[in-house]
Amino acid sequence: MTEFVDTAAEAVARVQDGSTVLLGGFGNAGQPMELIDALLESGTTGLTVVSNNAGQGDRGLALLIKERRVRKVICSFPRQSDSWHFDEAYRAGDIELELVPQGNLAERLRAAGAGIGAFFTPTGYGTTLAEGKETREIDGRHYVLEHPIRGDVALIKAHTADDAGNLLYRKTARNFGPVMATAAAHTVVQVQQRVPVGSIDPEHVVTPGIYVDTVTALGADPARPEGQPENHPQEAKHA
Amino acid sequence: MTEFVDTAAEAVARVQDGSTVLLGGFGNAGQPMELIDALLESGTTGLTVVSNNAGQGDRGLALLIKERRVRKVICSFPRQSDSWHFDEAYRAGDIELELVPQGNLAERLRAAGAGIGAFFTPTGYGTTLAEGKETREIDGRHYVLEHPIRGDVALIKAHTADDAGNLLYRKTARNFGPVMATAAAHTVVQVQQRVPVGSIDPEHVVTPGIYVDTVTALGADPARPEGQPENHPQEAKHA
Amino acid sequence: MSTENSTSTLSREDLARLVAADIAPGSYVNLGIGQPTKVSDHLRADQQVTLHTENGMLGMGPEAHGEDIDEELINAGKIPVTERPGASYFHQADSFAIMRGGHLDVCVLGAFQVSAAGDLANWSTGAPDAIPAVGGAMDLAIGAKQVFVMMSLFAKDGTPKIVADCTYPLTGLACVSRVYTDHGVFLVDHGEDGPSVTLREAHGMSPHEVADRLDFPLTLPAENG
Amino acid sequence: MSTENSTSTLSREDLARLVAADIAPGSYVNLGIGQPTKVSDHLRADQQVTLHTENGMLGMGPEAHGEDIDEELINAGKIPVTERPGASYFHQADSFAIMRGGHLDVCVLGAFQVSAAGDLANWSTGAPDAIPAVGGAMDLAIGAKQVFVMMSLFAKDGTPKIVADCTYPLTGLACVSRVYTDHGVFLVDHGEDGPSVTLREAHGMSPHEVADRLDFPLTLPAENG
Repeated sequence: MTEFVDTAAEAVARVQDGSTVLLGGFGNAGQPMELIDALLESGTTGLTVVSNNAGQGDRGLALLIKERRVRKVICSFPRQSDSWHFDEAYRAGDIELELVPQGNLAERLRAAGAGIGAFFTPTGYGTTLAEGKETREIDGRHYVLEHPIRGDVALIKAHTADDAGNLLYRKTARNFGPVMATAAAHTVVQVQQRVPVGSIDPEHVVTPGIYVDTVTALGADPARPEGQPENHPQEAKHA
Repeated sequence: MTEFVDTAAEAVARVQDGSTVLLGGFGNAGQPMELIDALLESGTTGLTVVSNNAGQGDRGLALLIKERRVRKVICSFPRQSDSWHFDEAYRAGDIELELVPQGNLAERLRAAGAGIGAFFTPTGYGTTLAEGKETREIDGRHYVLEHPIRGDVALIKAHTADDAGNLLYRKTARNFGPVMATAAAHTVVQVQQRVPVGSIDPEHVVTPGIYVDTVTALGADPARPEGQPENHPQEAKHA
Repeated sequence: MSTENSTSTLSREDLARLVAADIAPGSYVNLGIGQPTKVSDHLRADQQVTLHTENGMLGMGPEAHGEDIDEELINAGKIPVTERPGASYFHQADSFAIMRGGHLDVCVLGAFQVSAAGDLANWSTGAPDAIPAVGGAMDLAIGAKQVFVMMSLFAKDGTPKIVADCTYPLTGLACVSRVYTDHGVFLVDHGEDGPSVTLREAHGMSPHEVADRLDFPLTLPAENG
Repeated sequence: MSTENSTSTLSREDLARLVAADIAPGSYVNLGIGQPTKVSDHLRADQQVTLHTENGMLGMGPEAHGEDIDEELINAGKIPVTERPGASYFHQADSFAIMRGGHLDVCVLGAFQVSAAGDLANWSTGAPDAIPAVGGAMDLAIGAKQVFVMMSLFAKDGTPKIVADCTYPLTGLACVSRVYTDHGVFLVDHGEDGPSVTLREAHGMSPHEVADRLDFPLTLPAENG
């Protein structure tokens, strides 16, 4: 059952020193900035973070890395033009990196959520990223065996949650959210708005409430003033 | 790119003698009755049919089996109170049966669509349905290795298609449609209505047009008179 | 009806009521076809239980009647049902990911046999002339956090259906958590020292009488042990 | 610009135009970060090409400017983009299923090197002090029905970038279908008798001059063969 809490600080209380945290977002889109800020405040450290990137600029995950709260990153694309905090931590030997092709990252998270023990993927076969991994030829194609990635806690961002915890996302900010929600023992979501049960058409639910443990509604996002309603999901307009 | 054809007969023209056909539906819900009727008319035979059930009563797949067009059924639940045509064909030795647990059936279809070579599933481990299959213990749990099921053609039912082939389904008639659409070389869909591009909110698309090759719009379904608009997807009402 | 030992056996209705009362508030639950379906009649609104049906829905409501019948809104038994506020629809692979991934709190199933190790046999009698059909049984057996079985303790010929080893074809290994029967409720503990079965309460016979009829070591309730 | 042999090399704009013209009408296409992005400028509306971006969208439109910029609508290069009518959004696992499952018709990528067997090296220079980053490169390489590479034929030091064997770390094996370069277009045939590379057209040098600069057997265009 989904619990609703008033503050991001309460929402991230489940994260402990040494936790594996699945962190939504592709770049800044879909990254749960307010939950990460609360995590910074909380002082939690020694984290393993699973995320597509390793932080951009001076926001979100980049700050967690700057503050040396992250022991290890499992991601596909750490190095970017503005990933200076990761770059510095990595060159200083302060952070461990497991590099995973993006599709394998997504599929390994899905496998964790779907109870799949391991799967054969063609991605990465014959490359250094598959070194040491089991391979197999199936019907003339070569595959690498990959295993699930499970999280203790997932921190993700969605747009709307109803009282049953059903989630709607917004545009390409959806990215890893729905998959990570299934892959963690406890899923925490920051949303812009909470709506009553019945406000979301059951045909449109992207993440069913069964995957959602804790929600905090932040209200209006300063980056998305109310003057842009046409960019919001349909249900949001009706609510 | 999605092509639209006027009749169910044209829509099933891709199915050839000996084809493997993925047939949507859980019971009669989501079963593409009009496409199956056209397949009956076409005389195509020697089919391998992948479907959850093996036909109910005297409609759809049950009639294909009655007419001995189906050489083999891959399904999870053939025997039902009204599966008399399958029962008769099976007892007469006229049809081969591969029994697959329902979740493995769905996941094997998904694997075919997602380019996964094989996967370890806990379902069926230690049972007669896993006899002869490779097994493995991973993190203390036992799994069976299962392989993809691909179709030459998928025949499915959806509610609405836009001109780009994007699909909306209706309630539990969604079932196998979205998965089968990804798993066949050619996907054929019968829908109740076709709407212009732009009529479906991109957040609500269930099956993107990339998976949809041929669509035929049947118009009103006699089983769902227009007097019940509240049961239709939201976009259908707006179109 | 009490949950203590009683001198009369439990009816099917009693069993359904007992199972419903044992489901924790806020649980996500899948009720198997047949006897388990009756459990929904005894779930209280304040339990806020969400029902899953494996053909692609969370938030399933009661059976539909009359004008509410919609052949595109059915349960796993292909019975027309209704939709609760807060429901959601999803495709078959996503629906079974919910089960296989261990996201359901409780699954309630019928059975032919359960073993003392919690093995379940509920999909096939193994009769040589039978046409086999498995559906979602094997996924349900291994998927939920807790699997409750509802059945009679004895077959028509008087032999027990909780056994040392199943003789019917298996549905899943070491997957059953509890067995609700007319003669009592059995808890299966999957501990590190191996599985054990405890009788929580007996009905229609004494705990010792129950133990005498079974061919494996049964742990009796503390007050009788 | 013609698709026949010419005496001047192709500019990056020429290459983008050439690739765009070679994409079949109605195709689903993923354009990699960097040079391949330019291809979209040359796709005609009547080609009805649908663009995929691996961060979760089909039906991506051109780059967004001014008031249209929305930080939740970006492409794989994290550039704000727009939405075309008929677009759809999906999550990351579904997005990569589209690629891995072979549903895209064409993927256009940049490269450091391509081998005569169609091996692709485009994600890492292998420099010992570099911080590695792969993103979706390996998925894109093996996923699409056809993989087109856009790059210069020669490195700054004059060595060819189509080689017998890649010396840079590989992205994928035997995955490239065509290589579009300033000096010509190369078709990689993955036939049953092993791979072979054919020069479709040469620019800025003769077909024989191109062949002389490469360290593997190149099949020349029919009219020069």
